[in-house]
Amino acid sequence: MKQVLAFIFTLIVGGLMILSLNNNALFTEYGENNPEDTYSDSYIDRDVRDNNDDVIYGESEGLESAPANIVTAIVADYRSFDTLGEITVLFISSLGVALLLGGKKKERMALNYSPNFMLRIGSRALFGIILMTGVFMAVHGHLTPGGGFPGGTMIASSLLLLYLANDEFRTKVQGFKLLESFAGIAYVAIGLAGLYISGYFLENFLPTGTIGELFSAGIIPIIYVLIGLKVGSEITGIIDNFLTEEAL
Amino acid sequence: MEIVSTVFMIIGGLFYLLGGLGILRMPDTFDRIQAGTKATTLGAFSLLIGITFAHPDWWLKILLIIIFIVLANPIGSSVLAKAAYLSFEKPSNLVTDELEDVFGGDTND
Amino acid sequence: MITIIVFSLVGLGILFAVIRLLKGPTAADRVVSLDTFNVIVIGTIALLAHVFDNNLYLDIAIVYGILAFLETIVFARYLEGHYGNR
Amino acid sequence: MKYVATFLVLFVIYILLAGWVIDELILGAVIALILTLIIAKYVDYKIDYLLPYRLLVFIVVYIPVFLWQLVLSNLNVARRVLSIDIPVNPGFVKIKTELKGDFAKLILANSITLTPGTLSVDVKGDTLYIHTIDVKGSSIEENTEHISAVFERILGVVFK
Repeated sequence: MKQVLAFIFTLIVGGLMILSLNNNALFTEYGENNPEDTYSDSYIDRDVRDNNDDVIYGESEGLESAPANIVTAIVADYRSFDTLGEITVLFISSLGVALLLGGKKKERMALNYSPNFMLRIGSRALFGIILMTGVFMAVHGHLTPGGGFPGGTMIASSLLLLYLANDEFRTKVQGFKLLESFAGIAYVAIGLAGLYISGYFLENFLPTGTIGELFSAGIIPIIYVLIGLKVGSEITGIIDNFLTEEAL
Repeated sequence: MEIVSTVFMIIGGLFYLLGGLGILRMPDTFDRIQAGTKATTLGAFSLLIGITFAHPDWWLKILLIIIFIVLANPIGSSVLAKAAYLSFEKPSNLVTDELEDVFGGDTND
Repeated sequence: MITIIVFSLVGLGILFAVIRLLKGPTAADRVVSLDTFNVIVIGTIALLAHVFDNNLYLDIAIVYGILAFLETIVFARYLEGHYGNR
Repeated sequence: MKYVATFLVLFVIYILLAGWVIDELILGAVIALILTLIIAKYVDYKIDYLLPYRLLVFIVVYIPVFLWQLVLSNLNVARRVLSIDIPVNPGFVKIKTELKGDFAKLILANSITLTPGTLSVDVKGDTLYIHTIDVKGSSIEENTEHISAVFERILGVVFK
């Protein structure tokens, strides 16, 4: 009886959704609404250089902020300081895991069943694809959706695959700690360089180039690569901490 | 070109449908693994080839997806088959089972 | 028109896989149907790339495929370790 | 040699992802070089001078046979899905392989998974453990002949 009621309820809710999507009662059609009703003009036409022409992919030059998608412009340029705080949150959580689970002499935890042969060999072939996809996403953060956070997570998942596929595998944790510290310090150093050159912390001080090209958008690709390295090494550290145990 | 692409896409959709049907109708777990893997691999193959005919300049990325699926899909089902063999009841109508003695004492501890 | 036909075929495939996901007597059956479901979704995302004429969706298909593969492996290893000691 | 192989694999993957543009090629080479120095000892890809010849044989001979077998296996699945009362006698069998390299065995096992009515479960040494829907032979040699003989011959040429 309960299931029948749940089914009917689901049908009604689904029907309502389809109806509301169909007759545009809730949302105005794209392009039809007038943003000036809701926001102030100065937010819509906001460009500190008073240059409010249309942005054309592959042609516009010398923009205020030149990544090809707006999320990147906000995450890595306008609110870059916020992002610095976010990766600090991730750093603190990985530090907490290391404090709880880390010991002096640690050994790789043995899984209950030794891994399949095909998984062991196939993971080595797939590792290259996954790692390269992660690096690609981090490097192309200013051109495609994605960027440092998913890219770093893909790097960490490639290492998780090796952990699952090989009972003896352990990373050189020391190297990852160094990489993580280097990425964090470099992020702050870039911010200080912006402070020194332009007067604001994390201000974009490199030429922004043509929108849509690989070498463009100033410091945004550099910052995204650093974020990718930091996120990747932190999550790998967390995985390593969970999959090792103290030696007996 | 348009027609070739359309035909490949419809074939791909049919094989995806076959994969879903196989998952639904096969009688035991190993049969389901077999049907799902084979049908979805060929379905993805032919759908992606159809898309390549429609957009010839995407072929590099689509080639990467095909390589990934052809490598990863059988590996995933093999791992799953071993897990299913070790964990659950075997099908009742087995003719031979030559793996009993091999995986009997395969623990690591 | 063509895309509607292909989408309905693919959608039926997804529907059958989901029915098995809900029914499946053992956990292994559910993981199998999830695996099939994921490969079908990869194809669907590629098809969306074709419909919207934008090859950025192919990146999403690759990433989804990688995560789906990892998910299958993790579930399978979990089943091995959890029920394997009987 | 190990480093060259790793670099080639990573670089080809980068080109497949990014496309054939001169900027991307430069950046991809740099990235592949850095990653090669880090991961070469974990992945241990192998390469030798016969690679172009092997690739040619692989593409010209192996892939058509593989595709044909894949289509056949799908027709087989379709037949069994549409009429459920075809007699089956499933079982787990062992077969032997002559192939030596790890990657060759992986390709063989994957091919067996995608051919009609068989599913490879595990590999240990030179023995493959197979779930098959229709057990044909009673000894290891007969099963080997039924299941993997075709691929074994081609992959024997490709991977020597």
